[in-house]
Amino acid sequence: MKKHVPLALFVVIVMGLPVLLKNPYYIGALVFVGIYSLITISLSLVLGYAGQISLGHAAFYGIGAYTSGLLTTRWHVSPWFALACSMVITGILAYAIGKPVLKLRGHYLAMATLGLGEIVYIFFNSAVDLTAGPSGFGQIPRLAIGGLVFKDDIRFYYLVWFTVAVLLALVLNIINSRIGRALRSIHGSETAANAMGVNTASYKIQIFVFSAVISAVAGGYYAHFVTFISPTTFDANTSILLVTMVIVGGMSNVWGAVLGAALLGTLPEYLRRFGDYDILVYGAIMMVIMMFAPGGLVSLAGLVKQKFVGNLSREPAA
Amino acid sequence: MHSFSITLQYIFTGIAVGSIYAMVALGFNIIYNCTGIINFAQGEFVMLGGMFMITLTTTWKLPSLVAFPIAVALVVLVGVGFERIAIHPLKSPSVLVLIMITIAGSILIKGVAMFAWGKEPCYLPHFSSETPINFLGATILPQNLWILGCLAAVVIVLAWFFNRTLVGKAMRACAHNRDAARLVGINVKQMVTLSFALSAAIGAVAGIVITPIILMDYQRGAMLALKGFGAAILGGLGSGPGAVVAGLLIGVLESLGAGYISSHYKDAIALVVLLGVLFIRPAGLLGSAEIQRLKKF
Amino acid sequence: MKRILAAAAIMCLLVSGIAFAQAVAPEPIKIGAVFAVTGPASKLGEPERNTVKMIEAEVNAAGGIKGRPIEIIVEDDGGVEANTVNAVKKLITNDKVIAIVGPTTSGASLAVKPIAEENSVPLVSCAAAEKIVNPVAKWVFKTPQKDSDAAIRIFENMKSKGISKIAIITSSDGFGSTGREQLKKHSPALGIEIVADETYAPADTDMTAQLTKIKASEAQAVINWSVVPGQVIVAKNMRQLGMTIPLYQSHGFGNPKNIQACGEAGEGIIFPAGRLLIVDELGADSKQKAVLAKYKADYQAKYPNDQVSTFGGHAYDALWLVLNAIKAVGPDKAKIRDYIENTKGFVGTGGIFNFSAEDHCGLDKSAFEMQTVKGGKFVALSSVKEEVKAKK
Amino acid sequence: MLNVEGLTKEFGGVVAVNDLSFEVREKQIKSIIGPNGAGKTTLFNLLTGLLPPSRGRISFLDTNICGLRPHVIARMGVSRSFQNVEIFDNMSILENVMLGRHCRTSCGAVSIALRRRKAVKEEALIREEALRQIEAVGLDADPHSSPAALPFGKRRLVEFARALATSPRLLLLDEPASGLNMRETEQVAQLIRKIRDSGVTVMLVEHDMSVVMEISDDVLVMDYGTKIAEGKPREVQKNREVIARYLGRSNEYAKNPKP
Repeated sequence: MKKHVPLALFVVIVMGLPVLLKNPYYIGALVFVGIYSLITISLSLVLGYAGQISLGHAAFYGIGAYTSGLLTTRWHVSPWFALACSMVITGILAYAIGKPVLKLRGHYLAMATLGLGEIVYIFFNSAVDLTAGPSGFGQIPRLAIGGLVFKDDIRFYYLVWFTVAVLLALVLNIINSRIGRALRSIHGSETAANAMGVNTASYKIQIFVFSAVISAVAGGYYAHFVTFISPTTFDANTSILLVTMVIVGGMSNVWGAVLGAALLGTLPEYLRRFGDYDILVYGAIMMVIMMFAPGGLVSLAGLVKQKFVGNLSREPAA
Repeated sequence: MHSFSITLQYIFTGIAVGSIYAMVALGFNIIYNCTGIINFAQGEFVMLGGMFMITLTTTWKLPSLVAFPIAVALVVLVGVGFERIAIHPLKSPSVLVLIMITIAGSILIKGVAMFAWGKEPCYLPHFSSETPINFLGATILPQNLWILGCLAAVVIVLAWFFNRTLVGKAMRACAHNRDAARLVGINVKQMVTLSFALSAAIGAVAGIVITPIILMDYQRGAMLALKGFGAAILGGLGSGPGAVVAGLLIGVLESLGAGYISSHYKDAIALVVLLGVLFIRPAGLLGSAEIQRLKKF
Repeated sequence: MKRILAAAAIMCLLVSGIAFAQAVAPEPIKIGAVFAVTGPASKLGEPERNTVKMIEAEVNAAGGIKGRPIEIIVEDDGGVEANTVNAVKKLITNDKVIAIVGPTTSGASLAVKPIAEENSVPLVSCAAAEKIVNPVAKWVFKTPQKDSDAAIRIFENMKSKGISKIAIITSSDGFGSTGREQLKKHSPALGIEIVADETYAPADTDMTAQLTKIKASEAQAVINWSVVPGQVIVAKNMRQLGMTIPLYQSHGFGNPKNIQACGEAGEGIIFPAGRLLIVDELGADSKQKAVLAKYKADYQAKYPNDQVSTFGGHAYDALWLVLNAIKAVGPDKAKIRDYIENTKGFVGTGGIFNFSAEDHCGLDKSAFEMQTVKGGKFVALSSVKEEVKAKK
Repeated sequence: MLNVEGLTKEFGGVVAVNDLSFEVREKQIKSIIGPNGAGKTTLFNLLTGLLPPSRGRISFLDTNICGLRPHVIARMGVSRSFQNVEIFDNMSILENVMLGRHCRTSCGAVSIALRRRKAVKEEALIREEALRQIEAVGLDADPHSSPAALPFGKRRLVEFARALATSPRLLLLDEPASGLNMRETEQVAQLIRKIRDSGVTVMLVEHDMSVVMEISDDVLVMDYGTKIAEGKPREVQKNREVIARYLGRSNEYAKNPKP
């Protein structure tokens, strides 16, 4: 039962935050954190667990957003059905892309995924007749369940964070299972994992497709929340930002992914008061975290826990 | 215009652009060989080279010949300082953490440059005349020849350094096997610092020669780094000749793609070729799978 | 325990002191501004931010509006649309601003259009895309001239020279692509045929490949549409290729630094722009002369290291539209909106604005003056023609 | 149970394993010996499917396993240890061993994610079996700690436990005694016997002749990828060619036992 404590605590915090922060602006900012969290949680499985770097996840985020946005605005498909379509389409594309690309390793994999992300970005920009090009398109309808339209920030907040909580529950179950161990074994040593009977190629592609599909959900949420999308939201900078969130949070732990998304997702808000200097403060914060907590923010949390609670925890070291 | 001259013009353009990518890729390779990381601040070194040169020649009114080495030295200082402050003190960092630190470093350098030189693109006069040189109906600027010349000079100096000097050989030893290098008495950490100095210098040279053509602003580095990274990967990480060949190849592909297929998709065309090559040769054109160290993240 | 009590007492005093101090001073009128002060569009966002800060100081030095000072809260969105959305929400719900100036870029403006609508806050964008005000949204206005008018002015000038076949080359970002759209949309009506349609990425360093293609086509002129360094590189590359056909640029070319960067290659470039750049040439009969001269002089005095540009001018117009409304009807969102919508004959840096329920841009093609580069300076094209005539 | 016929592996022009044929019978300990570069580790990589053979046939339990992918071969009951000990430092000791059960368990992502009873039960069984194997190899370390800090000998035991957790029919051990001190070597030798006695067939590559001679039922001597001799330890020891080619240089090996 002890396993469920962090998740329960998380749900309580998520439920309670809007009560504490009555201001819709904070809620709105937290919606974006939730959207990022969806991607970073699934990306941490690819990056932190299976050890496969992807610098192209903004592409899946974008494909999700564009599919959902285009289906609803152009062909007037219902938003939920459009969201489902975007998951299927992204999944198929991710499979087609992942099959050859995941044979590459290390920096080569990084470049290949970065390149694929760029190709998708160029497509968003250049296929003007379909995507409306660089200037983007708006008037994307909002999500609704029956009469409940997710039009204000608070409703969307609960929708997004409910999804995050469900994803977390599923992912936490998976990482402490034979599949979670199989993923980590790929990171540890692909050869040994293979020899121990883990079908590494298959797991790599499965987890890649899974995280792409979740990114598509995040993209769909973004499209239906902001109601306007343009290619710049899904460029290489976003891909790098997502990976940075995972690593700054702590890539060997899904909670780190949420922490990283929360920190880097809200940092621009705190840094506004610095005016132009925000870029310097942002860089400095990132550098200091990576220099002094190479394991990410969760490793700091771990240190604090050790100091105050002692080493009681029997949670497996991830 | 004759169709032959048109093709020739595309190739000239491709070589002119590609030689820039090649120089950035060379900078990537030197640090990669020594540390196994991709230094994402490499593009910022290029940007700084151009920016320092602009300040030295336009504000301080120094003659180009004097300003050139000073600008390079200043960038080397930045490179070494960055390594000493952010990378040297770390005990046994993972590759991914180091990459993140270089990304943070690039953001910081970009920010400082924004304050130092403002947000508008800055301009540097061409080294020699701006009159284009005509060759069989295609034209090329004298500055493009300067770039090619600098690329050749950098390649020759690097070849000499790594094959003929003791320090160069020590750096190659680090690239091959760090532990063994340490055992024979090579100060590996010093070599890492040196690799940052060297690639900062190459970046600076690249930045100085290309600024007259491309203009320089504080955000220029990112795109150059991206293309250079592509070239380094296509050539095979760590391979000097690979970087040069791949840089030129990407440049020519972009140019031919823009000319004969579609300028909207020219970058995509080059990337598709890059991916195609990687699917057939997972370690790049001139990289060998056996030598490629499978760095873990 | 005593210490804690003492500390608490001091805190209470301090807080009440601050509260008291605030109660005494008249509460400022809060206006929000969202600009891309960092990021890819920062060279646009910078003069915009500088301009609104300058006006804030000026208005407050003159005693504010009806005794109340104004406070302009500038937010930087870094050109990231999610940040713009957050920033606008912050301004509306946290700072409770009564109007918003900006954002800088078209994408960001379109992203926050629904937010201004839902929260009923007047928003005056400084971005170019026509989609911002077409379809008309009740609460959203914009100050830069219309892309379509720029395209039409260019085409009219071409027609007068007997040019009918042209090539266009645009950057693949928001500014370039909306321009490309308008050029393609309006060319048939004016009898102009686009024989080559090329693009380049905003960070590209060389466009000779695209221009070689154009050179081989039948184009009699080239139009480049971008705000990135590409607009300089295109001019230089054309010179390198020995292309002698005229080069037209968009209104994004209106920055004196471009002339310096282009060098000789810049001579003879023709482009439509507001009259800010040629203010010294304007005759006394020009209604805009006073406004433009004052803005230019003030800006140059306050920011000696920066050169005045049309982008800052857009923010100048946007903010003054709002301030004039507040002066007339007081700090009430709905009344400000109505006032702006009914503004007629407002003389701004971009032109003379006449808003209506159907037109939330307020400028027509007369806001543009065709200009050219001559002797390293921007000059009105009409004056060049007159000179030529005089010589004859 | 294992039948190798005409097995050949070429790297470019270099022949690492050359037309090798041999047989391993059920429940025996078969040692492969030979100088460095004789192709022993390559042979193991071929047998476990990590490398595809150039020519030849490997049949395991009367099934041709040539060209099968390593995880399939593992599932058929071939497990191994590595010369340099490849355990996963990003997992605890227990998880390392639990991973060994991977190929013997089957719950899919859906039932695991939803914590179906089947999955929870299976996970408990995995844990039980893993703990049993840790005890069986005699590893006295906190199973929840990271293996990264363990001394080399214990790391090897973790690897043994992980290999055993796959319930192998055939276990390939690549230099199980290298890098161990005398006491540890003795322990390992005993462990290998115990494994054999529990019904697992063992193949090992080893340089330590005392271990080989002590525990092997059968010895195969390789050099330059070819078989030189095969037979009982005593027979092989007497084989003239072996003495000339291999044991004659044993002094050299004594000085420099590690590759």
